[in-house]
Amino acid sequence: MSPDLSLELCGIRLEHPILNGSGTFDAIAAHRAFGDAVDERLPFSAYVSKTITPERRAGNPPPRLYETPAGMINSIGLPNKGLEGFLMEDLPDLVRLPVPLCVSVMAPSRPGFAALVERVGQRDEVAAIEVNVSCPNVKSGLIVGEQPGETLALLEVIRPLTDKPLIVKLTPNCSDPAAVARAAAEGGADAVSLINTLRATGLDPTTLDPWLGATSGGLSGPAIRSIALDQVRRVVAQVSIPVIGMGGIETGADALEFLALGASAVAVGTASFRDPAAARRVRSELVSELVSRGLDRLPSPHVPSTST
Amino acid sequence: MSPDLSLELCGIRLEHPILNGSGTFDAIAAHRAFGDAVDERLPFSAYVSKTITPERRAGNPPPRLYETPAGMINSIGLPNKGLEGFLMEDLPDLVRLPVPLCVSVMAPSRPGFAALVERVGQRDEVAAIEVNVSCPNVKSGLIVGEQPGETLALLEVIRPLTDKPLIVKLTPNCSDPAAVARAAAEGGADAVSLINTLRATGLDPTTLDPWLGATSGGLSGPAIRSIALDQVRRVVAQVSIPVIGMGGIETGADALEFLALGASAVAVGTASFRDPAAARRVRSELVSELVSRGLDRLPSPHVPSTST
Amino acid sequence: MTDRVLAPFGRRRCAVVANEATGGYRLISALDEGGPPPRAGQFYMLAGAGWGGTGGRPYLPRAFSVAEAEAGADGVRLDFLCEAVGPGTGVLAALAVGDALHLTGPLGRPFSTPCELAPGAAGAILVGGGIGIAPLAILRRALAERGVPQRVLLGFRDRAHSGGLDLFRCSEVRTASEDGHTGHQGYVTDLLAVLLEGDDADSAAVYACGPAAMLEAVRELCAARDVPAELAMETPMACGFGSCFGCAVPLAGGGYMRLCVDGPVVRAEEIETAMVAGSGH
Amino acid sequence: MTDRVLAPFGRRRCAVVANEATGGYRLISALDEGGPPPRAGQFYMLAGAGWGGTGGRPYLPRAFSVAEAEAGADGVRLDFLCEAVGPGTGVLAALAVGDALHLTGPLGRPFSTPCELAPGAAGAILVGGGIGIAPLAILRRALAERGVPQRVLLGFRDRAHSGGLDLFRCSEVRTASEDGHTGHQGYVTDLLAVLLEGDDADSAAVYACGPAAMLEAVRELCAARDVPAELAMETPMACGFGSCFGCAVPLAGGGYMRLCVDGPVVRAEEIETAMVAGSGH
Ligand SMILES: Cc1cc2nc3c(=O)[nH]c(=O)nc-3n(C[C@H](O)[C@H](O)[C@H](O)COP(=O)(O)OP(=O)(O)OC[C@H]3O[C@@H](n4cnc5c(N)ncnc54)[C@H](O)[C@@H]3O)c2cc1C
Ligand SMILES: Cc1cc2nc3c(=O)[nH]c(=O)nc-3n(C[C@H](O)[C@H](O)[C@H](O)COP(=O)(O)OP(=O)(O)OC[C@H]3O[C@@H](n4cnc5c(N)ncnc54)[C@H](O)[C@@H]3O)c2cc1C
Ligand SMILES: Cc1cc2nc3c(=O)[nH]c(=O)nc-3n(C[C@H](O)[C@H](O)[C@H](O)COP(=O)(O)O)c2cc1C
Ligand SMILES: Cc1cc2nc3c(=O)[nH]c(=O)nc-3n(C[C@H](O)[C@H](O)[C@H](O)COP(=O)(O)O)c2cc1C
Ligand code: FES
Ligand code: FES
Repeated sequence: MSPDLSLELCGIRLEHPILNGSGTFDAIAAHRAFGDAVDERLPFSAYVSKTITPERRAGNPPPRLYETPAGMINSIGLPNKGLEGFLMEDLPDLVRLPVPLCVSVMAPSRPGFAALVERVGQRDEVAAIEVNVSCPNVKSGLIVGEQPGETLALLEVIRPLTDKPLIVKLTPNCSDPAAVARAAAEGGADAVSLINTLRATGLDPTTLDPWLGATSGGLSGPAIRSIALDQVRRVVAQVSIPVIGMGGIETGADALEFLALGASAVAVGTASFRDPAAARRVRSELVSELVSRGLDRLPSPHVPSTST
Repeated sequence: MSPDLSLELCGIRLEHPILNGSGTFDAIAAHRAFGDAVDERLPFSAYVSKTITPERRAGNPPPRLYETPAGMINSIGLPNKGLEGFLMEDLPDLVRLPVPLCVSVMAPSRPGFAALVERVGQRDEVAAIEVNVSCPNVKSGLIVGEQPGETLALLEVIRPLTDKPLIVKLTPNCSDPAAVARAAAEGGADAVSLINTLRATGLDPTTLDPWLGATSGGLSGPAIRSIALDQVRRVVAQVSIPVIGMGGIETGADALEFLALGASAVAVGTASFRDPAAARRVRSELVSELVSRGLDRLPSPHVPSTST
Repeated sequence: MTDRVLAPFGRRRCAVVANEATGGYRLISALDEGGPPPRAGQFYMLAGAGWGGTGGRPYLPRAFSVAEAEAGADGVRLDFLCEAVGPGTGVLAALAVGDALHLTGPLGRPFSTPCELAPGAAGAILVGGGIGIAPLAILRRALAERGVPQRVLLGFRDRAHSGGLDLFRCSEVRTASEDGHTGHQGYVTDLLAVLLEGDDADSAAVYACGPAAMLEAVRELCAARDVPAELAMETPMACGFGSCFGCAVPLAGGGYMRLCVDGPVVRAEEIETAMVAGSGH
Repeated sequence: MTDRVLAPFGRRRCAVVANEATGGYRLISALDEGGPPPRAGQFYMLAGAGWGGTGGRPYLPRAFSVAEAEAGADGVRLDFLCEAVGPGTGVLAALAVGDALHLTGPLGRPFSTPCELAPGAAGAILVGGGIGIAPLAILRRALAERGVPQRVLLGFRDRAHSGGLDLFRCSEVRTASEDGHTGHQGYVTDLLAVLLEGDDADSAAVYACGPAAMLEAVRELCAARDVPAELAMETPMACGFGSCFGCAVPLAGGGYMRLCVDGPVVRAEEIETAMVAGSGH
């Protein structure tokens, strides 16, 4: 008998624990390349949109990609149609996906975040909102997700604006992600997700100038998996809300490692670039891993005794 | 004609810019394995000792190593003979090395650091002291190197205790290494070195428990090189003292990338495990890189206009 | 506009059926049992088995224009022309017959027909440079099958950077080379300039693929003479299906297109420049 | 104590001259043109060309006991017995004749002679388990050349986890196997226990290499009967030359030794336990 992969995450029923990492699978563009098969066989149990911002953004100048040992750096720069463009053009298109929809949002100010959360939260098509806090607060200059205080202050503004689950996407570029996770939980976040990419740069091998148009970017892929595992481990130990783990997941065994450390769900990011259907393979490998261990369901997510 | 690789670092004349990363080459043990060839053909222009602490330490329980994609995690735990043991047993042995000696020190308190710096600084055999600030301050609980304030306070205590160059070894596990570097420079450090390892963990593939005896450890090797390059870039832009860059250097081209970003010197760490003489190869590849670019000397280290 | 052929969702494993040197390049053929025949101008994301190698790269797959495709009983034989310039192309160039080739595709927007480009365009001028001749081979055949008259102009830097001419065997090809080892000594765009000064300018559409500087020269020549042109461009790609936003090419009107889904074949007037940072060798 | 042979400083490139299946293992031979003949019990750090592979591993070299060594005119032929259990051993097991094998060594502390271990010890009992029989092959020959009388006891889990017996061809070998496919059905330590109950206990030294649990059983048997014993141990190693401090083995008196420079051959009484975390398969 096949193990039961289903779970409930922030009140949302999911068929299995594998999501996509925000910004690593564009279901609309993928539909142009692969047609209806993308929707029919979407390998994710929930679909997380690329991060949207209040205003339309073109993104960073090219080049935007740099391959590294066992990973890649991206400096994409959040190109998106802006809140209105997303609601009018993309959201209606995403509704055809057979899974719950989570919209990722980011703004350079608290009022900007507030507008995003409020407007997105009003839409019935949206099951959850992921709050990407890797952006500097234009007023304080501080990067929200690097500071527990900034994160809590942001949550205090946006939490009252919606009943939808709020998932805070943590940044790994700080000394204590667990402290930020605690602040998020204290501020009423329903879950945290981690890790986002690590700040990195690469040089043009010929000129020795920084290769990326934006000078530096974020590292993802297997190179960062062991860092992600450690941050997930630390965060799980300190919050009682669910944790969505990601960073370099390539195989079912990798996914199981995050789940075994207490993550409730996982996300496949960069691996989808190597194979658009990678998450489907990850899922079937996860099933095999469970079967070979004689398990008929997922490890139960760790709930620490010292919850906030 | 062969390019001139020599440089002056904190007043110390070095034949070339390639040092060893602290804790990655034990000249005494290597002598047991390779005999006098180690001293005669030491591939480093200065020798950095493994970090010593005030008291003798046995180190962490095994296992202490975990291999990752393009890198490894170590949880060695600073085994060392303690200050007295080092001065009496190891230092006399290290004097036979044909290069300047830099002693790496770490303590869990400012008085502990003070004792190390003062005692080590009194020894003529010692050319410089590397101050490893990745340790928590037992009083404040804060990790010194993660906090500019802690770093400055430490420098204020130890700077007056020696005339020897003080090199502060930064930790990458914080949101703003450049701020810590600025604090070090402000406190009178003569140079900074970076990056140390990134917090990471790995699981036993069979039991899914953390593999390392100490649960987590530090990631090194090519996987972290792009992170190291970015931190070096940011630090170089903000301090006018020399920067020693390291993290995943495997080839002469890698070394040149750090130098091109403004590092004054580089260190080879984990690569020495793959080949004890790796740094020699790095050096000759660096020469070839310079020759093929028509350069007769190293790129001049970047000195930012906005110096502290 | 000629419709793109959709790719099956997910990458698939094919077997390498041939890998031969042609000049300085390799002609790698794989038997694709799971995908449809591609259109000229489309590409595939290719990878060997697994990933990693000396230096930990390649990690990502690499984009390759399909150079020729032939549907048979067992599947579609796909030909790729490969210039080994780094770890990714190096792994592919070293594949042996029987080895696994993992591919996703066909991807991207194909070439249009001349009359799709301009009502008056009856003939085609194909301009290829270096490894960029690959997609022109399948385009030439596709156009020939439709009876479109065409001229093929191919340029190479030197002998080491040339090859694949056999793919064009049944057509008249004019060549140029910077070192003069074949044809006109100079740039392939010199040949194009001459052609466009003749009658062809009024009735032809230009199709070009090659180094960024060549494409930019083609774009300027065609713009100056109002000749419709399509360029098959290159830029580093991580995914090939519109998901990473890494393949940005500046649009004439501002902003960027994603070359993998909005290209790789673009109308010359769509883009701001063909000199996209990061796309050179 | 028998002195270690020093290694040349730096790793060197050798050519694989043979790679043959032997039972469930591979016997890999390389011609070392740059190093001295090793002593029994010493090991080498081995790696294929470059690093990385599917999954980005192996990155580090892997430790291998030398199973046999023969100095010839062209260099020293080194034999390694390899059990492919993961990415590192997998790469090595797949090497073809002519491929590069990068090695550093000989490293570590070799076996002592029986009389170095105890003045009264005149004979040797060699106890090997699984892939751990490797260093006993070269030890057997070295002892035989000195005329030391010896008994060889080798144990295997099952047919898939056995091989390399040919390395012992000119000596009397008693075997045990857990599945009974060869010799005594049970543990090799059963054979040792019987021997130690006889006369041998007074005049023999025991040399053992194998899984941690087997070594621990040997240690206890020998301790109970006051038989001097040397164990060739294993633990994950990054460097092999004392620089990473990764190969910690708990000492009887507290603290740790570095197995790569203080071992891999240790006196049974030196260590706290042979059951070192991380050293199992
Ligand atoms: C749509 C498309 C079709 C292509 N068709 C072919 C083809 O038919 N045959 C062929 O040999 N190559 C083709 N390429 C180029 C090929 O993908 C690159 O040469 C390859 O990605 C380089 O990878 P590498 O690891 O070998 O070298 P790298 O070390 O990754 O790159 C070497 C240099 O090439 C440049 N570069 C890197 N990636 C790309 C890229 N994707 N496109 C262009 N330049 C790049 C950079 O300047 C880099 O410094 C195509 C690229 C695209 C986008
Ligand atoms: C001194 C010494 C001599 C050795 N001699 C031989 C030999 O002659 N033939 C042979 O086949 N193997 C030998 N080994 C073991 C060999 O080094 C390991 O099997 C190898 O490192 C495993 O690497 P891998 O990538 O194949 O598997 P991995 O995936 O790295 O490891 C598989 C499992 O093996 C264990 N392991 C990992 N590294 C080691 C290690 N260094 N030693 C022991 N267990 C480990 C762990 O439990 C791990 O989970 C020796 C080890 C040492 C220290
Ligand atoms: C090209 C690219 C674009 C990304 N865009 C976003 C984004 O828009 N919002 C976000 O929260 N994370 C973004 N991420 C981060 C991923 O969602 C994920 O956190 C990270 O890549 C680590 O997972 P991975 O190693 O599996 O890719 C992006 C990552 C990549 C590689
Ligand atoms: C096994 C090991 C032990 C280390 N010990 C120390 C140490 O004692 N003190 C220190 O400052 N850094 C120590 N480091 C960090 C290295 O000096 C270096 O900063 C880091 O490994 C990054 O460089 P690399 O990727 O080239 O190894 C150690 C690293 C490793 C891998
Ligand atoms: S290559 Fe990923 S969006 Fe185009
Ligand atoms: S393996 Fe590195 S110290 Fe022993």
